[in-house]
Amino acid sequence: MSALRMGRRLPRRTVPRALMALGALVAIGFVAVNVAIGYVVIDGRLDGQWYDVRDLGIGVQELREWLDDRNAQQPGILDFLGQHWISYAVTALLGATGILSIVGGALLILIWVERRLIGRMQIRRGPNRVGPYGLLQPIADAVKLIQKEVLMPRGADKVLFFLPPALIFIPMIVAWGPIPWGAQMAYLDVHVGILFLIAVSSLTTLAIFMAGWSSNNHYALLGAMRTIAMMISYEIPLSIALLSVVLLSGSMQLSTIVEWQSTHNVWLAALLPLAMFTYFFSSTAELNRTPNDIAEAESEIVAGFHTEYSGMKFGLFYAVELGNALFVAALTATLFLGGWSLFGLEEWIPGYLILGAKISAAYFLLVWLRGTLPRFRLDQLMKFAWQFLIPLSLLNLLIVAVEASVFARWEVKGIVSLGLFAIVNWAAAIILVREWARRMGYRPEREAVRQPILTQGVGGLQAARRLGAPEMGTQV
Amino acid sequence: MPAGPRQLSGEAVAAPVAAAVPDAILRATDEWVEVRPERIADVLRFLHDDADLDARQLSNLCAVDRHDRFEVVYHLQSLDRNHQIVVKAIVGEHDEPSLPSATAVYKGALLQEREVYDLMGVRFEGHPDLRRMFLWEGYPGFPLRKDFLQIPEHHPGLPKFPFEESGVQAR
Amino acid sequence: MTAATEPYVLNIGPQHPSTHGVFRLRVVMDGERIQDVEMVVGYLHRSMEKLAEERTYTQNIPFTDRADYLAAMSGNLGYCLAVERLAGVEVPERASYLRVIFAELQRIASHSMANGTFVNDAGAWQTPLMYMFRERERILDLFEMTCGARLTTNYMRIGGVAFDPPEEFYPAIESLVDELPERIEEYAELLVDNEILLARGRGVGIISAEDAINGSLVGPMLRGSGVPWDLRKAEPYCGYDRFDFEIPVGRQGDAYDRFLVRLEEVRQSTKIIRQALDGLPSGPHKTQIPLALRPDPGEAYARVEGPRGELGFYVVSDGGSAPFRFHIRAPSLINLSLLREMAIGASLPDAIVALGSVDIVVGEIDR
Amino acid sequence: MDSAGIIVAFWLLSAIAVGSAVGVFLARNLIHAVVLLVLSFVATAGLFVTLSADFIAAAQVLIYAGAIPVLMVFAVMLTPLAGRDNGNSLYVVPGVLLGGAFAVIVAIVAIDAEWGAAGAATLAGQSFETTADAIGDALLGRYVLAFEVASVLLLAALIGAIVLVREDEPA
Amino acid sequence: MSVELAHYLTVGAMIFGVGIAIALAKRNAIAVLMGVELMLNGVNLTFLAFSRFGGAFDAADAPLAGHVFVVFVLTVAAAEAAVALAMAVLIYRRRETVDLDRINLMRW
Repeated sequence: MSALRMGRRLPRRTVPRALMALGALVAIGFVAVNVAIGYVVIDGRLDGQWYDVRDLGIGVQELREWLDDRNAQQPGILDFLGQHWISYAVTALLGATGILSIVGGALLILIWVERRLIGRMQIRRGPNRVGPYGLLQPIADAVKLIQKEVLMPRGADKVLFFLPPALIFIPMIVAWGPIPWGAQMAYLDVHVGILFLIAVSSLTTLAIFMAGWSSNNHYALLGAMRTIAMMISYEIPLSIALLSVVLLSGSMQLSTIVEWQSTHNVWLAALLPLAMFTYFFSSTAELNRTPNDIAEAESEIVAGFHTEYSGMKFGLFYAVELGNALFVAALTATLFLGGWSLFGLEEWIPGYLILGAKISAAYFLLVWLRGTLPRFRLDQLMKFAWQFLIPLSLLNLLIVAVEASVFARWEVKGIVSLGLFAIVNWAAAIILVREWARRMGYRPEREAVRQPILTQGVGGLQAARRLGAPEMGTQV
Repeated sequence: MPAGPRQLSGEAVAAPVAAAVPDAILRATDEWVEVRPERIADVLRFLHDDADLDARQLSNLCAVDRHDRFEVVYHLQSLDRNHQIVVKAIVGEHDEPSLPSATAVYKGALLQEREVYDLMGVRFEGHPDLRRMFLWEGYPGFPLRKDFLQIPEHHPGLPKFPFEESGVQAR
Repeated sequence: MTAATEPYVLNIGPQHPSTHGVFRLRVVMDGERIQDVEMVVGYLHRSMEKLAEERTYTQNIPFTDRADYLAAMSGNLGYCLAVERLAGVEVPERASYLRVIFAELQRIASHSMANGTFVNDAGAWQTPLMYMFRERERILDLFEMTCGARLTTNYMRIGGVAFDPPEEFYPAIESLVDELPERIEEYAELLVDNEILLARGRGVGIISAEDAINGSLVGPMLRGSGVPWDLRKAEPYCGYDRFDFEIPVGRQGDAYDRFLVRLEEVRQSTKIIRQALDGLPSGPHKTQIPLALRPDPGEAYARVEGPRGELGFYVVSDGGSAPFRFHIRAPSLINLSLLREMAIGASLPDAIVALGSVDIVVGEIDR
Repeated sequence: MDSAGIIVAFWLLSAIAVGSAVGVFLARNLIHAVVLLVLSFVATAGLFVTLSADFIAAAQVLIYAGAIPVLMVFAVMLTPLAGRDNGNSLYVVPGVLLGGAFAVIVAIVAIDAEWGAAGAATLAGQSFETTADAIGDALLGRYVLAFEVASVLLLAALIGAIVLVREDEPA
Repeated sequence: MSVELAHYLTVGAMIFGVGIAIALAKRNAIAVLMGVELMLNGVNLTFLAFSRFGGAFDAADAPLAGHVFVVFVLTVAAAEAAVALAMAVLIYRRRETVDLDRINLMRW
């Protein structure tokens, strides 16, 4: 006979006090040092003598200038490569290393974060065995995945089967280029940034199709087809939503958009609620995350396009999936939540920390969705995209276009015009969503919440008819 | 008495059945009705349609190997009238037993008859999809028969895993 | 995309996240639409019915655990009822009450699991299942406390139950029964009105009342189709007529209705357990029966309302100490009779949801 | 005198663009051909970048690497029997001869022609700056009629494609 | 060494030539379409090269004319691809082949 086990809980692992104190001390010290340096820099005492730690971009700038100076003074044998080749090479290496390490490190941590968060949402603990708090779990997973045998199904197309895991990694990493992490901290600050991002992310489609088709597996093919259908459908509302951002801020360059938000002291999320919703929802569809994860619907088609991949090839798909989710969070933070700016606070706090916090918040939303919602069906999602999101985002674009032209011509303080736009846009969003949903036949108030009939008596068909069970179907 | 609490006695069922389906009844006890196997489908049809007996649901279908014969037992029930009827079809043939299928009357018999065929080897004529269910096509013998282990060649040595390779199951 | 397509065969299972065990469907699909479906079972076939013919009546009780491993108590109970009916064994009052308590606890545990996996099949990422497991865990703890096992309980005996519950059982079950209604309301709040679940569950896998009866469907499948049929009311065993409870009946016969029926049954089961605990008499928990029970030749068919419906046991005796024939009427298997009707013409996700709403247990299908 | 980076980029991208275009011709499998086609398009987009055409390059990737191959892949998948074969027709010899002759002649003409100031210009001549604004102004200013006509054309193509592929409604 | 207009024109011509070869030599309608797309691509490259080297960047009367032309070409290519592929699917559905040698509906 066992002991009383009701209400039994796993022993809670407590953080050692000393560790907590140390962590708090380090955090406080970090902030203090930052504030002090910021104060000194703003004060002007250190201006121009030492670069601002809050903005790594200035440091890189100075490095480039120094390198160019050295290059000009001392001609080398490689100078046929051009005048600035050293600074090009160095900054390219620095930026690429930065992006790769930030994204890679974030991926490693994110696996842990996501599993812990979802564990918490599911009233369990999540990984907690490997390393302190299970922090080494992603590394253990990676080691396990690398050790695993890479299988190739019989009848698979060899080249096309091995290409996609690598191929799909490229857009994910390249897309991080234009994200500005601070005032001058964008690796690839292209003028057509948003178009560039859309173009790059559309490359994923083909890699996914290659993976699904070459696997010679029906699940994979179904998953690939579903992915393509979803991506084609949801790219349209997504692009239109981003277009409204471009219209209002007048630029496709991400750094300019952030600066626009910074100078007008407003987040575009406040101005363009419908665009933000459209973007975020469409992104979940493009990312294959719940509630739109039909392309990898586990209960239906196992793992979708990467069903047949094993070992680290699967690991790459998994990492890309997470990385894309993180990228969507980053783009949401940049375009709609003010990027690295925070109402003047970016003078004191490094921009990349602000952006990181915003990315985390947006990413938490994605994790929350995943931990909460069931999945739509393919046709429901398609219908939603074509009949709901696209018309609504087009109407929204029209409104924003009018506003943008008003904004360009109206000589009035930003707070007036933008406040007016915010009110108009929120009202328009609410009214449009409500009315369009009704036009689509969505009337929740008309359908009572269905409850089963409760009865005391038993019986068969006659009793069923008495109870009012409708004549469903016919004799099949 | 082992009869279930809401079970109609065999005699009470036998009388209307005998009137409607002549020479179907072999014997009626106070628990069940024994029916000639070739008439079982008609009897079931009558029991299903009759307003008083109203056996709308086939609750259970199984077979018993009595060494020399098979009893196929039908537990029928009426939900509206809340009673149970037990019908047995006595199949005298032991090597190649067969009787008409109840699937035309009860769709619930589809899987149960397949199971009986699979494990007992009782053929149900007219079943739309009578194949092995738990075991594979070509499995030697029928394991629930009492003489299964006595037949030397039927010791389940699993010669090979044959279905699908030979395409037997392909539709 | 409706363009030229040709049908292909998709194998769902035997290892597939939504088949809940080694259960396989061969599906002929045209795009995402199902043209034909065939189930392939037997991967878990252990030939219990044959093995039982070699063992004594008491030795057969563990088989009933392992048939429907999510509702071991119900299986135990049905088999013991059948043998008691065959041998004419009387059961003490206290044993009947205990049987009711444990059968209803088992129903709650099984329905929690069923609803959790149903929502999982509809695409939730394990969260509802984990919440449902919370209650199931506590119920399994109660089982462990009483009989030492959590899943394969082997608790009922011919003529009663194996053990009287220990002292600590009563406060534990009291607190569980007190908390359950609250928890069920929590689930109902989270799930019943969930827009996505409504979109996925309504109108999926519809079975009419007539079809349900004709197809031998039982349990929540039958009740979901609007037929008020519950053996606890229709053929009260173990004194179920002493308790006040109601049968939930669906309105449309779709997957969502079955989900609702299961949720409501958990509420009703809580009511029954509360009443049974209040009226639990003292006395012996078991009748002594001979070690080698030799019932007179004859047969008995006893059935109980298990979580998946009518769980029947057909036992034939030839006067020996082992049953001459032992047959389990498996509701999981027979509830699949109308699988083709539910799946053909549906899309793959709908079919998965419909299959999830059947609540199959592969151990019981294959036996 | 251009910097070496751009020269290397030009030769590399040209090689990839032309080589994978030839690969489209040689590929046995149509799906492989589509993949090579995408590679060629992406390399051409890179060439556009060397020409300071950032907007066009992004649009090229979006349309030629994102949209059109997906359409092609769908078309290949929807024509299952003949879909995977990339065989040659009777005109393979004239086709290759004609294509080769065209390339050679145009190349000779391009190299030999006197291009004036354009011929002497190099890529280093102008700094890289955005073209999106200017293209937008041109499209909605000087070329607005053509722009509208193109939009109508797109709409017509859209509707036409839907009408063509739409299956007849079941009566 | 530098990259000049003639280089780009040569590459464009080569891509165009391969496109011609594919469009003429392939049996499959979809492959033919690929050839056409390649030809358009070669033309695009030529347009952009002229726009870049011809000083059209600064030309006051027609700034970026080459770029605008390419935008239209892209538009037309997308439209053409949609319709052509729809036709390929349709032809397959009607005649069970996309082999252009066998599609002779309009020959007589």
